[in-house]
Amino acid sequence: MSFLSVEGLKKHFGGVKALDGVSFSLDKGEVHALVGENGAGKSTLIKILSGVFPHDEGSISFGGEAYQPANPHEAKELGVQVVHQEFNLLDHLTIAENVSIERMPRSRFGVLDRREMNRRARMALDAIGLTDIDVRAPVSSLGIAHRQLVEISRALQFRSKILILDEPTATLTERETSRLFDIVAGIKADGVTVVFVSHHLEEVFTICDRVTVFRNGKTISTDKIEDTTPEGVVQKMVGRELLANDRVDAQQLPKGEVALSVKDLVTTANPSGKGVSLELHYGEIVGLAGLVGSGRTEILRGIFGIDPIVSGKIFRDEKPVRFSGPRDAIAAGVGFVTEDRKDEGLILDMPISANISLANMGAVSSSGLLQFASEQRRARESGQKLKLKYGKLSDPVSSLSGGNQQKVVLAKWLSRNPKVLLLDEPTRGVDVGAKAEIYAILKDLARDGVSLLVVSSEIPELMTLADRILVLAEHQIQGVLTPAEFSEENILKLAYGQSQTGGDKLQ
Amino acid sequence: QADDKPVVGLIMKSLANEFFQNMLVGAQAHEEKRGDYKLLAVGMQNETDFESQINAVENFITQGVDAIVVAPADSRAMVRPLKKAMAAGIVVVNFDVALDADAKKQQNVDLAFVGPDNRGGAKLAGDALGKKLGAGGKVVIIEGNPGADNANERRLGFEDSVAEYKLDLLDSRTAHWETEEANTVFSNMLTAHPDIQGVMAANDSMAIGVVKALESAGRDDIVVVGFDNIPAVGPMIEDGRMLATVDQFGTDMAANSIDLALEVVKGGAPLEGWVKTPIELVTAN
Amino acid sequence: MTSQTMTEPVPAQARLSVRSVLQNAGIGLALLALILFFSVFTEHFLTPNNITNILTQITINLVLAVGMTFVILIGGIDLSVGSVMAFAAVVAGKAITLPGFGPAEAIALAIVAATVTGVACGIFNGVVSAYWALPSFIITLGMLNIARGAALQVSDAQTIYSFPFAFEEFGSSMVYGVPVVFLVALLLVLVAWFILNFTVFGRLLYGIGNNEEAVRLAGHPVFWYKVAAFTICGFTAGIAAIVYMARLNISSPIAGIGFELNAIAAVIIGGTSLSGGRGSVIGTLLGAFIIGVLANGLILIGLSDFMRQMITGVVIIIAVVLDYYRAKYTSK
Amino acid sequence: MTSQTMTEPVPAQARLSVRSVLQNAGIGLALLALILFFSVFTEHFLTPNNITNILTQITINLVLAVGMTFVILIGGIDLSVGSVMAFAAVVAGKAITLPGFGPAEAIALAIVAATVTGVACGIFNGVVSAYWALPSFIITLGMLNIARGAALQVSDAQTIYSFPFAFEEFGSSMVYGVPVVFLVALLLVLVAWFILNFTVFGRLLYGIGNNEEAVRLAGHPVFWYKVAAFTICGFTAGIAAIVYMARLNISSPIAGIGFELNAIAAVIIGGTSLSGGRGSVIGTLLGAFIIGVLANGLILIGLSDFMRQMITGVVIIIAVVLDYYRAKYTSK
Ligand SMILES: Nc1ncnc2c1ncn2[C@@H]1O[C@H](COP(=O)(O)OP(=O)(O)OP(=O)(O)O)[C@@H](O)[C@H]1O
Ligand SMILES: Nc1ncnc2c1ncn2[C@@H]1O[C@H](COP(=O)(O)OP(=O)(O)OP(=O)(O)O)[C@@H](O)[C@H]1O
Ligand SMILES: [Mg+2]
Ligand SMILES: [Mg+2]
Repeated sequence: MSFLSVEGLKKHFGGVKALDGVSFSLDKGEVHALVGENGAGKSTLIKILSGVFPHDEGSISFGGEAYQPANPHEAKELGVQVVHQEFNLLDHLTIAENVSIERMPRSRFGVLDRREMNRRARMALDAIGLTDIDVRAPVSSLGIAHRQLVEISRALQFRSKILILDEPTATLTERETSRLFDIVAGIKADGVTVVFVSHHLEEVFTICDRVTVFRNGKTISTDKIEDTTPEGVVQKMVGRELLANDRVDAQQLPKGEVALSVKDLVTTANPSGKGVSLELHYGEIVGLAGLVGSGRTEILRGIFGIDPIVSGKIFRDEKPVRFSGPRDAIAAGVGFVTEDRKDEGLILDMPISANISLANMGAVSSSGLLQFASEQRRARESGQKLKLKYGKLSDPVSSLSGGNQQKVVLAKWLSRNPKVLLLDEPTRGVDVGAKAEIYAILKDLARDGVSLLVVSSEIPELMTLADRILVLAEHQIQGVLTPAEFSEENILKLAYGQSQTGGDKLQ
Repeated sequence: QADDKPVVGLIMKSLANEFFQNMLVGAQAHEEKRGDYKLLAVGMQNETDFESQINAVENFITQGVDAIVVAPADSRAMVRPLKKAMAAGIVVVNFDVALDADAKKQQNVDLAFVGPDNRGGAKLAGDALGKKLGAGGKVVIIEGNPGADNANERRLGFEDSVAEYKLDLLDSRTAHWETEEANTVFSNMLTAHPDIQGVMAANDSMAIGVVKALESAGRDDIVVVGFDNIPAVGPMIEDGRMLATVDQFGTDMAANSIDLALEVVKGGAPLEGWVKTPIELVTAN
Repeated sequence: MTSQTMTEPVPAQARLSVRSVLQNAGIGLALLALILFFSVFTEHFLTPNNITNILTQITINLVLAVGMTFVILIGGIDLSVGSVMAFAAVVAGKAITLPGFGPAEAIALAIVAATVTGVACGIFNGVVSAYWALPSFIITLGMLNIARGAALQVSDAQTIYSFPFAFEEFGSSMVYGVPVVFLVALLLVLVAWFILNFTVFGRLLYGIGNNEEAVRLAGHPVFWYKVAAFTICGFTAGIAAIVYMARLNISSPIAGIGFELNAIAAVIIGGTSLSGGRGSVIGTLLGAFIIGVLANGLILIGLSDFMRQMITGVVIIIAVVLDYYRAKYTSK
Repeated sequence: MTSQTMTEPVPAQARLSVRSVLQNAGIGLALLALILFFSVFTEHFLTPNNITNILTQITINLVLAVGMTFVILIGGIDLSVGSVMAFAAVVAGKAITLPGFGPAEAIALAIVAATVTGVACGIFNGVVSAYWALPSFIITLGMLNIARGAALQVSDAQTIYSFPFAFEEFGSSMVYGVPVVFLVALLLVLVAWFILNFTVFGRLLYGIGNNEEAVRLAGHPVFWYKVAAFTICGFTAGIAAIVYMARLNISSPIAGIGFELNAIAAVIIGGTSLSGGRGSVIGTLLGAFIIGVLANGLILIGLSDFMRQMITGVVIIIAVVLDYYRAKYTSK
């Protein structure tokens, strides 16, 4: 029955044992979830299965035969398709070219058949609901969620035996996610096996048949979904009872003074020309909700002085300020956890400790000279505080799992003790345990009087964290919700731009 | 040509070489003095940039100059474009380096040469060294750019002296006309052959590098000769750090060639054969 | 998702092309400015003869720059093209002057010899740098030395000459005042343009320069594509050798010194990114024209050599600065 | 993998150095192999005199390569160093031969003139390429032409000579057989090493080469850091000019042609990545030694010029291939 099985698989990178005895099997036509904390080894297993690199020990059999693909091409030939966790798109090429990258259609004489290529891309994108995107535009013109969808559609266009999706939903909002689930259900019905990685257990329990739990490079268990519960899975993942989150602390803290406010802000990235206004108080967490591309990131970038401001004003402690660049914003006590950790947040080749001190070099140096001891100490402390999982502080950040990389970004800004912290998708790709930890940290910050503005595509996240949620659509704030009004329905209604109905208008 | 003065196109090699820079200055002074012609002068980007000389010939044909006076960077490559110029009715004078005889024959070009005897000049310097060292003297040659005609001629001239004075040629290497490279290359040659007694450098820039290498090595028993007589070697010859160099009177060479060209332009008889220009061995006092 | 500026009536591709035309036009404008300037300030610049001269003079650089475009697009660089050209010319020169062949055979032999030599050097560059994932800068710097040494060794540092008359003929023949060798270069540009834009191979080269790992993960043999790019560059160095021989009627072992920088400059001035993945061979064509027009015009204008060299540097810088503002303006 | 291996007794930085020593040892092994080879196969290689020669001969390249390391670390390149060196030497030569100064003043004047010239060119390179985010390859190629033209213009293409005796003295003086000019270069290496490893500035240069945007978003003035890197490179070109003058006792406007490639080669052979962010100046030191030892040894061994050039190319390639295997081996 099981047509792919993995036995005692091991893989190490230098001193890091990424896989330390992994065994599991896939049945034909099932949707099989892999879950585990950040760095548990899920992506590593997937890369071995897809021929990116070989394993050290153990065996894999696929369709009754020994399976050890030498390269991605061979794996694809054998019917294994993957959507990797990291983006693998070619920014400068068109969407159609990206969709067809594995096998571009040729007409006679090996000439590229653009018409056919565009047609296929159109079909592939339509299938996943991206009907309003021009396939001839370069990928660089897409937002992060659209890119993810393009990658998924690329993998979906082939009839594969096994389709592996490594955290496909991390960058998607609910709508795309449910669309994806419909598609997964469809191909499952065709007898394709789907491997699904996610840190969202509710997703796992929605579409998966079985779930395998990873911990520290080992497989702990495989269960039928109906035989287990989310709580049980979490417990296996972390190896302990997860501390109950004290987030039902409904006791509303009194709002502090206004820490930062924005009046009619229009940046160069905002095509609508109508400004955005908002206020952040000390000790408050404000959520910023909206669909992909609704303009959340651009507000944060505008405030932080990255994108030039066309019109509008920013006030810090009620005093007008001009941030001509991140430097000014930081000097005014503002921090910004960016959305794209790879491109904007981290210096991947540099040590963990160096990344943590990047925004606060003053604290780890004196008269321009680095103080390694203090840098190490500070890095170790923030590592402990955020429960960072790493080998050595001198390892490059690139050796960390995605979730742990995200924690490093957070640590970098926390080390500055910002008064105002802007966060763009702060828990993207972070496992449940770590997410809870990050929530606790953010709540603590608010309690200490920091003012936080959180952008997230996960509505539950905003509902847990925020004291207020602003909803954005078409670069405009459509409304503001108080905790009493928090519900997915309310938020989505505003986010779809039906601003006339429901929700109080802002100010 | 507005004022009907004949136009002379002067094509030199790299003006970054002070020999040609001085020549240009000489030619410009000459234009001033004579006042009856217009001078257009071009050099090339670097020694090996033959194409820009050919481009220059083509540009001069385009501009319809009356005469082209050219110091060819390559004795073979220039034959054909110059033939084109002659076919366009332009008076061509070849100076400094003679066009290759075989190549001329093949292209059916008959063109006189105005200039010094590079090989003979090098032999003058080589002979001075030979006389000083006597038979069996151990010498090395520092060559110019391999593949460059004047480098070739000068090497041949040195080799003539080696044969005539029965010198012992230990090594022969290029330093691409350049002081720093000559310094390095010669230092290493000296390590390999500590018994060197004499050095023939194909130009003075390299001779300077050799002299400095000798100073660093603390050797004052090795005799150096150069070529070109640039001002910087004056003091070295004066105080005996160099034995001799060779002066080709480059400053006048272009000017003299221009005179000859204008002669022909005005209806004089075409030049023939080799119009030799003076060379002189320069030694102390 | 709903949002998005869905009000776009023009298909993106159309706008893309317009933009990419403007992209090239940017550097084209700098070229136009140069041409205008020299037309006004010199007497002979726009004469048919001078235009012929310019076309002849940019040919070799253009040929080399076409191959260089492939290598730079995949994020590599080839410093060896000048030396490889000289080596190929010397080998071809030896071949063409072999006794006992008729002119046609001798010429054919030379063409084969030059391209085979160029291709062999290109394959070496590609295989060594791609197989071990080594910086092509240093590998081709090694090849620069190897090929130059080989050229000098094979020719014994002598200029090789006396080629068949038909060869010369070809080197200096014109079609309506356009040098045939320039037409050869133009043909190469067109073929390269076609390959880069209309074949799977070409698109994957862009892809490799953009994100090599992604192309590898998509199952393509990236190694061979990279080797192919370097091979093409070696091939064009071989073609350049033939053009050189036909034009100068000699083979010199010291030809082509510094040509690599000129070729790279043409590619980069033409808007191709040194980090790979972006650019076009049409840009390269314009870049080669800028360099050629500048060299020609500054001589016509009668500047001293040293001033000319300085101005060349200044204009190169101004061209890319202008291009920056053009890009900024058109992206608005 | 097991979480929080907090049991690390050695501070990360120290271990980093061990690894970086191994990193460099890789290319160091290639160097050792070369030295061994030449010691066995030539008579004079390991003599004190020859060692002195080698040290003298690598000095200029080493000085240039130190500055080049800064520029390459931020992901740039500087093709102008050879020309800028010549320009600085010519300006300093003019200064030092000004009438009416005593030797000490003249020398001081020359040193100031050379470094100021170098620094000015570096600032230009840095400001233009960083302000408009233009490829430094093309900007410094422009500067290559500008500085060379300026050097020729200022000197009127004449070699400048007759410097004060004390200057020569300095150029040829030794400390226990080690040339003082080499000690100057070594001092530069040490200072650079210190800056790159122990200062915030150095750390951020690595960061910029790695991910410029991340450094910018962390609030650092990336523009000024980039300008600083190019300025340092210009500064070392000025120092190289002084070394050149002291060693040869002349200033030549055609000095330093092609030096940029040698300096870049030293940096890359030394393991610094051309795309920036990774490498070390100690590697550069070893890279410069490899190039210098090779040039010296191949002459001692009596190879002909052409063979020597070919072998140089081959050895450069072999060195980086060896380094590949070393890196592979040590990372296991
Ligand atoms: N190329 C690599 N070099 C060194 N270490 C690596 C490399 N790739 C992965 N690792 C390490 O292997 C371990 C497993 O990583 P992996 O990416 O498989 O985790 P994951 O379960 O996918 O985590 P996440 O949920 O955060 O994506 C981690 O400790 C990671 O740091
Ligand atoms: N580099 C870019 N080029 C072109 N359009 C862009 C670019 N970046 C963003 N946009 C567009 O600007 C709009 C706002 O983008 P923004 O990133 O602020 O949205 P967001 O709500 O943060 O969504 P996301 O989830 O994608 O981050 C979107 O229409 C997006 O497609
Ligand atoms: Mg993963
Ligand atoms: Mg966003």
